[in-house]
Amino acid sequence: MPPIVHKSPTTPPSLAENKTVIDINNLGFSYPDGHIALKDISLSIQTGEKIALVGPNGAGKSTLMLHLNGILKGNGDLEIGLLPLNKENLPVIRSLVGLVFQNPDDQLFSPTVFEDVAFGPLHMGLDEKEVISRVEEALALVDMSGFNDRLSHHLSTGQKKRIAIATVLSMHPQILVLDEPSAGLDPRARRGLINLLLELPMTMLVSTHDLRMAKELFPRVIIMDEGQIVADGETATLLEDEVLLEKHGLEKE
Amino acid sequence: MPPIVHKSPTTPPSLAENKTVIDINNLGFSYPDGHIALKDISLSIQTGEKIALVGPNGAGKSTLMLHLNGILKGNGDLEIGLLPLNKENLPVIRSLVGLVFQNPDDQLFSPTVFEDVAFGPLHMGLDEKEVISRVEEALALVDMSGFNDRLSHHLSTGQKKRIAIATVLSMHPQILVLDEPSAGLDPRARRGLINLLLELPMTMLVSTHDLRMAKELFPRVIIMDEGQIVADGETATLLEDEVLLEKHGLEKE
Amino acid sequence: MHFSPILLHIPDGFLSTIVSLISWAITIAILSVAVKRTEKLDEKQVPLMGIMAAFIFAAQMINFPVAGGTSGHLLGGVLAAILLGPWAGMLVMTAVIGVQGLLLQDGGLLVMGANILNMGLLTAAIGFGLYKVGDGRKRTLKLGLAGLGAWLSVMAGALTTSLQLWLSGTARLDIVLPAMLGVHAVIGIGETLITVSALAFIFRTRPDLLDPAEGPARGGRGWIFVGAAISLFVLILSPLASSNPDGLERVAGDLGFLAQGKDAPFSILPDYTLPFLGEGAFSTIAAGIIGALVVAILVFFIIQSLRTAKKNA
Amino acid sequence: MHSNIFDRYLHNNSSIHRLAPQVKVVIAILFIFSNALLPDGDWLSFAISWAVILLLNWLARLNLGYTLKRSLIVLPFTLAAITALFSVPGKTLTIWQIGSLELILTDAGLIRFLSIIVRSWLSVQIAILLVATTKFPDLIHALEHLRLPKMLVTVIAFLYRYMSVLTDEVIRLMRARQARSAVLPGRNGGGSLLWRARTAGNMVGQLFLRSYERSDRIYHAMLSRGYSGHLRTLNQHELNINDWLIIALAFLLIAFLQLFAHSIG
Ligand SMILES: Nc1ncnc2c1ncn2[C@@H]1O[C@H](COP(=O)(O)OP(=O)(O)OP(=O)(O)O)[C@@H](O)[C@H]1O
Ligand SMILES: Nc1ncnc2c1ncn2[C@@H]1O[C@H](COP(=O)(O)OP(=O)(O)OP(=O)(O)O)[C@@H](O)[C@H]1O
Ligand SMILES: [Mg+2]
Ligand SMILES: [Mg+2]
Repeated sequence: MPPIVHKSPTTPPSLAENKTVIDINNLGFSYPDGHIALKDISLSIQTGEKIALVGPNGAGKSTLMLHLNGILKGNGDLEIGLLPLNKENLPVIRSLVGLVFQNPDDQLFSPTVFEDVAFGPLHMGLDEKEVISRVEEALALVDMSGFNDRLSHHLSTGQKKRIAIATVLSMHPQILVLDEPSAGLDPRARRGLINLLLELPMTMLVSTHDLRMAKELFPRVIIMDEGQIVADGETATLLEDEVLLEKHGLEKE
Repeated sequence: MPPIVHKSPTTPPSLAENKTVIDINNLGFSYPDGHIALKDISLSIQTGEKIALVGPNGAGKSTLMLHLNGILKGNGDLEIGLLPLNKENLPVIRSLVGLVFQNPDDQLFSPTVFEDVAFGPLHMGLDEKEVISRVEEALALVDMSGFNDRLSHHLSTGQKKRIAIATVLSMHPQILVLDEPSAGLDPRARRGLINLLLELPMTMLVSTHDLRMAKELFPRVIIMDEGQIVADGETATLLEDEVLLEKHGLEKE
Repeated sequence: MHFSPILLHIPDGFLSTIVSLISWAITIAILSVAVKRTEKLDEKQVPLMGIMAAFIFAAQMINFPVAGGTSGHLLGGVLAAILLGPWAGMLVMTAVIGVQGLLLQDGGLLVMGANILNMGLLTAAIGFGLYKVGDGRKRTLKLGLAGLGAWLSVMAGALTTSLQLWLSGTARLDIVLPAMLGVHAVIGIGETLITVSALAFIFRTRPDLLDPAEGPARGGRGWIFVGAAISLFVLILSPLASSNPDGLERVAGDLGFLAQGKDAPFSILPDYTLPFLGEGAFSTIAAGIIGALVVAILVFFIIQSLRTAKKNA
Repeated sequence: MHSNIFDRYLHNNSSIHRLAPQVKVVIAILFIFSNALLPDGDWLSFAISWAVILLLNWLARLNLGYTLKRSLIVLPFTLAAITALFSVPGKTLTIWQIGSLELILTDAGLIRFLSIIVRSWLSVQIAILLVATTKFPDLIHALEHLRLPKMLVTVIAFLYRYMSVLTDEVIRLMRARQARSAVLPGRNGGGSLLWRARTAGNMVGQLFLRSYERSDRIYHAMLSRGYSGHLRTLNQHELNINDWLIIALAFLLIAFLQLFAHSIG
């Protein structure tokens, strides 16, 4: 598997120089029906870090992730790549952050797999040849080469999941935010995903219920429960703390 | 957790007497776009068996399961509880087979959790009191009591998954068909699900990528790949066969 | 594959040219106002309208079994107008009907103006107008008004469709009108039930979207008059026309409308010739010239394609 | 399921497929217009029109069986035209008495009825030909070129984008209902009519909510992949001289057919 090469000049120069790539201060969020999903979240992530986000169902993991490229807007400060998250900066921030939703049906909206994976590169203004080569590359990375002409919404769940990941990889983002990427993948694909994530050089925040994967991949882990961050630290320490895990719906592997 | 008691006279008498509860002969199926998803599947399941259905993404597991209560219709013979699967028998067969879809969003269509879990019993023509007690019972089994009035649509993925299972348990089916029930569940909920499945007395066919769960729960395993059954036998034997597993996108745990 | 009440999707061929063109003219006039009005709104409104169009398109597939293999469906004009406002609702319905005609041949192209008018514009106007009466009132009243609007919208569609068929000389008014109104009085009940429960659902889950001040639906109180006028038109004309179609026929005859409509469809071209040509002899000459031109163009293409074939070889 | 039906023949690549979409739209509408103008009972002209349609079908390498089967979609509507049989004065063929209603079947009425059906049937085949040889995104593009208001075009484009997502959603909702629509032997299941209608209404509400909230997410997914208000396609279709000639040719052919029909008429 060839590592992704970032040849495009899309990076705002500031990003490479500075270390803090995501900075969240006192973020709170309630859904329109009044349900409070995030309470006073503060968090800072450095360039190149790989972090697992774990916690029980309903903890607020997906909600938090949806804030990272402005899909949800709570109260509090968010800075991505030194840019405050606001309307003007959104387009740039979105080219920095590649977000893969938990439900692949939310991610895929084009008729064919090719068009879905090509959508990002096309809209970034790349020329046709580059677009095609990026699509091939992304599909190869998720082991779905040859699916170009299949209809995205007529795939099995696991296949959709992989295409969803490819739609983001084809854009060469600086920060990857993946919401439960391994759910629904067969064991070999899960292994492939783990290898892929190990190889990719970018900053990563990945939510998962797969604590074995968390241990294998991510040096840092953040535990959420009931809309709050209840622990944040080294994976090796936190995921051995049975009392802590037990308290938050998790289990030691 | 109290075991489910089958007090209603719902069983067609034949079912209890006979041993073969699902009988599939030479089933084939192609999707309307021409994609062949099942080829010549033959399979027979006895009352009370608990079977895991495993295989790589796109193997045809979900497609097969959708045949078991007549949502998809392929070529070949299917008998459920001695009744041939045809239009007249469908309503009864649906009361025998409880099917939980892979994606919980596919399962839930009512505004509130209560209405969703009550739909099956209501449609079966049970009276109000019985319906209410069944809903309570089913919610308790999946550890979601008290969620009656929440909007199903506004739950986290894992919460939806549990409700999806409850919508079927409330119908007291004889046969449970679950498509990847543990995907997206947090570790504690996954443990709870395993305990629940251990306790329930009915026949079960469960597709999963979680081979550890398969080993723990199911004495028999069926391996599918490319629309065919490639192995069918004792879990203890098959899931130790590294060559076989490796060949079909699986991994020895 | 029928998504909505089939009898309102008129295919090509069933309306005369003149009726088709007049319907198009009315539709275009209304739509151009709708476009102007909605363009002023927030830019995010456009994708929202697109998605709501897809929603209506898909929602028309949802059915419920009634009896004997028949089932109830949604048409959706009223729902769209209540959720998005009358102008946006009209555009949404136009997109839906347009795509159904173009892509699924569910309704013709030349008659599309009539289909949009019957199923999209009238329904949205009635629905929103009646619903607007309930502004600031109790939820149950709003739901009731929406339900009434839903039923009337289907009846309005049936009424105008029958009239157009009759004016085109395709159907006899004394039979088609009572038949259409009768069938749609029942279909309208399905529309009402689905519209009301869908709205009730939205009131329970996202009341903010139905808030007249904050939600996406915008429209002034003037719509109440529009809604009332169309409702009256339906409520008065339907029984009148059903019981005494001859009367209507006479009125139309007096207005000279009927003669036009029922005449051979070629009547927009006077004297059965192309207007810029004179008598029969000219027609023959013209036909000759046209024939020659056709041959010339064909020869051009043949030579062209031979050339490209050679190039590729 | 839809995309299968919509895009059935698009992978063919005939000269008809390659025509600029706006040319095809203009010709299709001209042709349908021409059908509407053909006089009642002019079977010869109808036959010529059909021959042209068959020729185009053949040029486009379409499966005729499919086109014909699909053209039956107009059948149910013939019901609405049946009264034409009794509404045109002419030679009386038979008389039916239904209650107080006296229906006089005339030869002119019969001709009128059949002409309506034939016109409709020909026109729908033209429409089928159009969509079977033109990708829908190209059709949308054509509409834009034909001066349809930009906003309406964008709404249609979004409608098309989300159509399959939401129809699939509906199929899944209906599947979920179906899967639990069980009835116990000997019991009167199914619920009341009102309850069933309410369930359908709830599903519509559910669909609305999902569309609305998902639209937000997908819209953002599009934005985050660079969408800026205009859907891009790889090919633009500027008309060239050939296209104009083809339009002229079609126009002349139709004028010819009309002259022919009306001079013998
Ligand atoms: N659209 C919504 N409207 C209202 N409440 C919501 C909505 N989506 C989620 N919630 C609620 O917000 C809380 C957090 O949900 P979220 O989806 O972020 O959880 P999660 O940590 O991702 O869970 P899971 O592991 O199950 O995916 C939950 O209690 C959920 O019920
Ligand atoms: N609606 C559909 N139309 C066409 N092909 C489909 C459709 N749904 C699934 N398929 C194809 O049928 C095959 C079997 O799909 P199925 O969903 O049964 O796989 P699965 O074993 O459940 O996979 P997974 O583990 O990813 O859920 C796959 O190749 C898939 O692409
Ligand atoms: Mg989540
Ligand atoms: Mg599956």
